[in-house]
Parts: sequence; C-alpha cells; structure tokens
Amino acid sequence: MTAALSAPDLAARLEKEFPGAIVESNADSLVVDSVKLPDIASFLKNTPELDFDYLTNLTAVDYKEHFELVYHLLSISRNHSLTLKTRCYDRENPTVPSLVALWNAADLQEREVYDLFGIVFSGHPNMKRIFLWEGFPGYPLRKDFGDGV
Amino acid sequence: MTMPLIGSDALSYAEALPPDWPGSFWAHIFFWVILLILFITVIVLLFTWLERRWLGRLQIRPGPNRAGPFGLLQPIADVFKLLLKEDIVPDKADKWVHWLAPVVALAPALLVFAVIPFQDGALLADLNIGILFILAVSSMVVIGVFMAGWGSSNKYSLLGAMRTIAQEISYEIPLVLSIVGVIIISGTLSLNEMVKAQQDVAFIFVQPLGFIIYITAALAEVARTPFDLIEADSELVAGFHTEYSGMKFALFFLVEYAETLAVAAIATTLFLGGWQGPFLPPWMWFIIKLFAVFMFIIWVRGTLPRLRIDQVMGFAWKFLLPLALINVVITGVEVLAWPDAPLLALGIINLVVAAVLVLLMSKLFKLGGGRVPV
Amino acid sequence: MFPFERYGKGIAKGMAVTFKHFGRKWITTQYPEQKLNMSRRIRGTDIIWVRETCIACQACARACPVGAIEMQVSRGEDKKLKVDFMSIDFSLCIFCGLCIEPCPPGNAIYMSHNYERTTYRCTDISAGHEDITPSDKRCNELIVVGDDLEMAEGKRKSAYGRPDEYEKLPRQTLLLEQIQYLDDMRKKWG
Amino acid sequence: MAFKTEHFMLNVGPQHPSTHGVFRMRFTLDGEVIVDLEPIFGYLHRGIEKLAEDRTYTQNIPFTDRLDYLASMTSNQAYCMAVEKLAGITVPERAEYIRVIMSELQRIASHLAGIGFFLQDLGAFMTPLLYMFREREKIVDLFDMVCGQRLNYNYLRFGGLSQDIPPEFIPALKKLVNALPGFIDEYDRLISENEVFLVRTKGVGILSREMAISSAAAGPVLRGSDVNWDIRKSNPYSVYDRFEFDIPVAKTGDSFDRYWVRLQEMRQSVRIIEQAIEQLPEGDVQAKVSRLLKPPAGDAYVSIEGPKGEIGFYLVSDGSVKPYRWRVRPPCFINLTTLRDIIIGWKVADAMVIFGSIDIVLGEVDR
Repeated sequence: MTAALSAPDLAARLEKEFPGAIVESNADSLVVDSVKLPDIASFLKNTPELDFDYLTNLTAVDYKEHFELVYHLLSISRNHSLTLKTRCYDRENPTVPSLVALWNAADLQEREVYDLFGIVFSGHPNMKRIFLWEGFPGYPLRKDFGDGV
Repeated sequence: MTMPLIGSDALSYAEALPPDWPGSFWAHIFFWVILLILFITVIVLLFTWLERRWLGRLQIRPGPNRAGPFGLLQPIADVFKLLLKEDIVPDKADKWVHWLAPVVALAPALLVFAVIPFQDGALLADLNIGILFILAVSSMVVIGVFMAGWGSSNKYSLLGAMRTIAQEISYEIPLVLSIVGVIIISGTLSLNEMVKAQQDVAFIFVQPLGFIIYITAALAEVARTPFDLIEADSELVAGFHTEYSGMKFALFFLVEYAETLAVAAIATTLFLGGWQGPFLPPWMWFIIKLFAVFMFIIWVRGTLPRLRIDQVMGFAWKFLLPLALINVVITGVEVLAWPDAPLLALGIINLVVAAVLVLLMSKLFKLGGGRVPV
Repeated sequence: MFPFERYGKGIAKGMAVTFKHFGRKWITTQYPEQKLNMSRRIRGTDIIWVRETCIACQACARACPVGAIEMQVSRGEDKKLKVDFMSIDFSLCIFCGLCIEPCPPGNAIYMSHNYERTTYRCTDISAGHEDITPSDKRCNELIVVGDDLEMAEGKRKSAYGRPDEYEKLPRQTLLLEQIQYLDDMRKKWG
Repeated sequence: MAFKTEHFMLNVGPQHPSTHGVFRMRFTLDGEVIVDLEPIFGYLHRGIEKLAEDRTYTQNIPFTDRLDYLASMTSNQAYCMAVEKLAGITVPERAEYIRVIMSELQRIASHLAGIGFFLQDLGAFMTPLLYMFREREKIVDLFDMVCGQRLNYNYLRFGGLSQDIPPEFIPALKKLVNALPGFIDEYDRLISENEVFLVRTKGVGILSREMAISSAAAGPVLRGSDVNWDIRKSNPYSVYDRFEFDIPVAKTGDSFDRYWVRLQEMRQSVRIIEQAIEQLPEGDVQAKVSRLLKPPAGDAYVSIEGPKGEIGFYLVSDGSVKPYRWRVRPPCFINLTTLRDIIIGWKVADAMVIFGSIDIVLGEVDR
C-alpha cells in the first residue's frame, strides 16, 4: 500500500529546517508558504528517507480569496505519498515559483495551470498558454470567469 | 481483315509478319503499341482490384465487393471517380513542372514493356541489349517523381522526392548486379534469348541469391513495402503526390502500378522462366507468373512495416551490394571453371552459398542506431 | 543453439501468420444487407417517452447532463401534474442514458433499440421540411417534440435500465461466437 | 566543399495521418533530422474541467467517458472511486469484481488499439491494426452487452454499477478469455521478431529511468523504462490484492520495450480476469447512494492504473451537489512531457514511431 505520510509529523520536521514555512498542516495535506516552496520541495526530493522523486499531479483550485496550488508527491522507491499545498493571495498578478527544475513533470502541468488560472510560475522556461490561444480573454477555470460579460 | 486484340492468334499474326517487309515494320510497331497500352491498362486495373481483394483477405475482410461480380468493376469506378475529380494545382506550385511531372514519369514506365517477351519472339522490339534498355529506361522515372516533388512546393512532397532519388539510385546498383549473374549464365542480353535459356531450369533455382537480391531491390525501386518510405503515409502524408488530384494523380497511380508490373515482368522473364511452361499457351504462363510475383509483392506489403531512410540506404550499400558482388564473382568462377555443368548442379552450389552468405551477413545486422546528436 | 538470428526468420514467421489469415473467415459484415442484432441494452439513437405512465416529475430533465430534455408541466383541474410540452433535442443528446435511471415509475422513458438515424437526405430526418439546407435549421430538425417521442411503428424499447424488456428483445450477435451469418455472407458475397 | 544548409520547419498536424487525432507538432528539420520540436496542444480542448463544475456529480460520469475514449471504463472507475472516497461510500463486493473485470478488459482493448496504431504508424499497412481490432471488437461487444454502448460506456455509478451484468455475459467472457492468449501469441509471432520491426524500434526513442520518473511518465511508458511501478501492486485499490499477477518491466526504455510491456500486460490482464471470474461472488451491485449526492466539504485525490498510465481525479467539494473543482490527472498529457527530449535527434520517420509508442488519446490530452 502507498502510505500517505503523516503531514503533522513531517510539518514538525520541516519547521525545524525552514522556520515559519509551514502555514498549516492537517491529516492529509501540508500547506507551505509559496516563497519557501522550492526549498521545501527540494528538501522533500533530496532527503534520502523522504525521496519524493515523482510529482504525480499538479493543479490549482480557485477559492475566490486565494488560489491554492496542489502538488501530489510520490516516492517510487519508498512507496509513500504526500499532498503539498501552497497558496497565492494575489489575484491580479499571481506568481508562484516553478518546480520544473526539480521535477520535469511540472513542465506541461504548470503551463496548463497558467493557461486556465493565470498563475505565473516564475522560473518556468516556457511560460506560454497551452490549450487556448495567446490573447484568449481571461482564465476559464477561475471562478469569476465570465462574470463581467 | 479482322484483328483479334489478344490471344495466341494475334500473337502469331504479329510473328508472321516479317519485320523487313516494307510497311509491316510500322504495322508491327502500331499493333504492339496498341496491344501494350491495352495490356498495361487492363493489367493495372486488374492489379488494383487484385491488390485490394488479396490484401483484404490477408486482413480478414472481403475487400471491395460491391461494383460488379466480386467487385471486379471497382477499378473502373475508381477511374471514373479520378477522372471526374477537380484538378487542383497549388497556388505556389511551379505550374509547368507540376503539369509535366506525371507525363515524364509515365513515359519511361511504359517504354520498359517494349522489350518484354510475351512468348517466343512476341515482343515489340527484340533488342539484343534488351536488359540494358530496361535498366536505362526504368531509372528515368525518378526524374518525373522528383519533378512532382519539387513542383508541388510542398515540404512533404519535397521530402518524399528527396527520398526517392536517394533510394532509387542506390538500389539500381544491386539490381543491376543481381541481373549480371543471370546474364553470365545465359550468355545473352536479349530477354527473349534469356527465356529460351531457361528451357530446362528456371533461373530462380540457379541464382537463388540473385533472385532474393533482385526482388528486394525491385521492391525498393517501385517503392513497395517495406521500402515505401517515398510515400510513407504515416510520415509524409502521401509523399511526392500529396498535391496531386484527379487525372494527374491517376497518371501517377498508373506509373506506380506499371512499374510494379514491369518489375514483376522482369522477374518472370529473368528468373521464373518467362513464357515457358507446360500445357497452357505461353502467353498465359507469362501472365500467370506475372500475377504470382505481384501477389507475393502484395503479401509482403500486407505483413511488413517500413524501414527508415538511412536503414534503407545502409541495407543497399552494406548488405545487398556486397552480396550481389560476391554472387557475380561466384557465378563467373563457376561458369569459367565448369563451363558445361548441369544448371541444377550449379543451382545447388549457389543455394548453399546463398544460405551461408545470408547467415553470415545477419551477424552484421545491428539494431538501434540512427540518432544524430544535435 | 543456432548461432544466427535475424536472418529473416521473423519476417518469414510474420508472413506465415498473414498467410494463415487468408484462409480464415472474415469478420466484417456487409452492413445494409447484413445487420447484426444489437445489444439488448443498447442506448439507441432515440428516446421513447410514454405519455400515459409519465407522472411529470421532470426527473429525466434534471438528470440530463447536457440539458437536452425540456419538459413543461402544469396542474390540471384534478390537481394532478400533466405534461404540457416535452421535447428532446437530439443534436445535444449524448445518449448517456442518465435520464432512464431516475424515472420514478420506471416505465415512462426508455432508450430505443433502434440505432440507425442516418438517411440519404437531410430532409428525411423529419418529414415536412424541405427548405432546410442551412445547418442552423438542420439542428432544429433534431428537436423531437411530444407525440413523435412516443412509441411508433418501427420503434423498439431497449432494455437499458429496464430489465422487463430484456427477454423481449433478440439475442445479441457476438463476433466472439462466429455465428452463422459469416458463413451466409461468404456464400453470398464470394 | 562544405554545403551551406538551412534548417526548415515542417508542420505536422493537426490533420496528419499519424498524430492520433488533432495533435500538432512543429518540427525544425536539418535534412530529415529533427533538431527541434514544439508540441502544440489544444485542438480538442473542450473545457471539460470547467463544464464539470457546473454539473452534479452523477452528470459528470458521461464526461469521463469522453476523456480517454479508448479506455472509458477506467476513467469511469477512477472518477467513481474519487467520489466514493470523498463521500465515504463502500462498494459491494460483486460490483468491485465486475469493475476489475471491466477495467482489465478495457486494458486489453486499449492496448490492442494502442499497439495496432503503433504498428500502423510503422507502416505495416493496416494488417496488424485489423487483427487487433478483431479482438478489440470482441471485447467491445461484451461492453455493449453490459452497458449498451461501444465507446462511451457510462457504466459505473457511485457505490457500484448502473446495472448488473446480463446472464449471458459470463459464458461469453469465458469463451473470450480462453481464446485470447492464443491470439496474443499470434500477434507476438506476427511482428515481435520481425527484423524490420526490430530495426525500427529497438534503441529508438530511449527514455531513461531518471527522465521517466522525473517527468512522471506512467503506465507502459514508465514500466518500459525499468521502473517497477504499477498502482495495482504498489497501492492495491478495489480488490486487486486478491489476484496473482506480474508486472512486466523492460530494461532499456525504447519504443520496442513500450510495445513489449503492452503485449505482456495483456497476458497478465487475462490472468486477472480468469481469477476474477472464479472468485466472482453473488450479491448486490449497487450500494444505497442518494441520487443527488452531496459529499461533505473537502478534497480527495484517487488515482488508479489505467491502460495509458496513472489516471487520477482530484475533486474538491464545497458540500453542494456540484463539484467545486474537478481535475483529471491525464496520463496521456503528462506522458507527452518527455516527447521533445526523446524525439530530438531522430528522423521524421522515427518521430512517428516514438510518438506512436507513447500511445496517447487526444480526448484526454486536451480535455
């Protein structure tokens, strides 16, 4: 069975490494500060007993007052998983650091999130729209899409 | 005078006229030109029908069966469809080249049949250098194909045409060398004489390696699977004739099948004993063998995937060419050392040699190359 | 061990396989003449509505993911709901069958067992309209209203979500069973 | 003498015979060698994720059919399992077994189509494709029997199935399962040893192990690259822990290995189905679930092993009848992450082979 790592335990450990980075942690997910995200992700990937080498799924959710980015991480060698989240409160110019350097899988999925939510991933080598054409008005998966029409 | 169009009567009529009789020269030419054009058209129509039917049966489906009994009228329907289609010339095409290409391709494909004997002496021109004529003329088709690829101003067409040039020129060489073995044994360049030399044993048994090389190279010459990368539909859409429609496409279609027909006819003549055969009239034997070769080609097409361009070229230069050269040398040595050997004995020796050579060559077969660092 | 491989053995094997298929029965059917029995649960290209048993609850209209069903109801004099207008837009319908399941009486709406909606002319889809070449008008042709939705000659109810209908329908022809039709066809079409 | 050469652009698709739909690639070519590649998506983008936010949970099941239309059953299953996790529904055992049978049949059907089209891209004119479609047809017939359609099944429901399997299903399935291994052997004979096939696929388009993991490749693409990872084994969902089966893993990660893994997986699927038929219990196929499901607020991510790879659903509920966020983890789309890296340096002809060996369905890539 793929064991879901206990987020509070991990949070305690991460708090030691990165003080103040953990925003919230509940039973199944860990919410971190978006500024510290690359450091934490790199720690998760490179620490031998964590070894999260596989970024299964990357997506975003629009909670109206903020965007939440969800990263489902998996360790193939240790067979455990973690849900990592980060938040982005800026609606006009949402920016989150990109994780392409760590997991290549983030490449297309970050572009997809950019296309449909308008969240810019700083450091992504090719931040262009992917499904819709350049110049498409608005970002369809935002909850306020189409409100102004 | 009534003139039956096809049949042994017509053929003997053509034989009966002495070529040096004034006027009969032209009568002979005229008769044969009409006969050959009819023959090619009818056989090509039959070939398209046969290809689709036979391929269908290999693929557990019936194939075309609506138009006429057994779908026999399907090719006619296709011809009408093609004739009625709009003839599209792309805007940026080189109009003259685009128009001329099918004609340039068609002419040499038809010319080949001038020297193919349908039965003893029944041919348009019994050239004493018949086989050289075929080789010279058939390689001209490439020009038409390249004109089509260039004139269409389409990148797929151009890629297809470039592949054509590379492939067809490379495969000329093993093709010619594989025929040289037959020439050495029969001691003549005239196709009619070659068929006569196969009175007892067809050359496929005497020159097994030559036959394998010939068929492989010929498949490449006429761009049939596994060498159909000229028009590789999954890569280049349709290769050089991507931009052709209607009548001009029909001409290319005709060229393609006429070439296949020519190749099958040459294989029949050189290796399968031409019109030789018991019971049936000779021309019928010729046509039966023609269809047998064609069905083999279709069968190969129904089974094999296609090669890549560098593999195709490598195969010609690294495998077929050495094999063909060795074959020529061995045949020459045999004929010199044992001039009046029974052909069958030579055949057995050659078969063993062929098997050993093919097995040895298979050791050189490498997988997995082809990436170019960029 | 034979020290050689890849001398053409694989090609020969493959060609043997294709040659074997030459003698096999073919598996395609000659469609307009040869028709197979569809699955008894087929979600055919029609929906059958039964006015008599319909209790005008609009469950089907609410279940439809694409909003193809339109139903207007009103209370009659006897305080019972009755359907004033019912239409299904078959240009929207995705034939998912979700409208069949929530039906409370369980016998007011059926998928049909018919699967052929093709015609030679667009005017044949629904009679009486001859000037319907523009595509926007053609879409309207696919909105089927009221009585046309009900059972008619040639229509057959499918057993999708309706087990009662199951035994009434012919057995499905499975390719797996290589039924007689293949032989018949072979004789007929050579 | 050095020739002055120029790179040129070749636009492949969206209407190209071997892009498996409306995918588009822009090659930069040096002769026939690909020096750069830009994949262009979105020609089949229907905004399913947005549409789903406006529909109830049940109404979204037909949309999952339209993602990977060659493997609707597994999409159905992944979505239903995600909703079941969100709402805490348990599925009756019989339904779980039928789900397993369906998803394994679907795996065989999808792999048959995948291999068939792959060989078609290789230039084997229609023959392997038609042979494989013959078997796929038999499987699709069975799907037709249980759910009434051949492509968009819409068969699974939250807490079970829309209806039980008909009585003639199991005999037909047994017949199919008995015949399938023979046919798979025949495919093996038809092409696996073919020299032309080997020379085209062996060593072509190698996806290294590190690259495969880092790019989150899934399914046969991942297992072709020497990663022993199958969710059915590593995180047994449904009743997969009750069956014996192996995970075929290949070493080099080339096109041939991806093909080989698919072929072997079909054999394993047959094994699973055989065991599932034996163990199939009697009973109900549908748990009691409200028609208008209102899962409690929260989120859930469930992924299962689909034929193309890990298909997952991430659902966020706000307690209403409609999902707040409905996200698919599309295996086909994510498998394409590596496309550029493994194609560059090969020739145009290889590009089609490599692309075909990844086996994508555009409905899922673009959604």
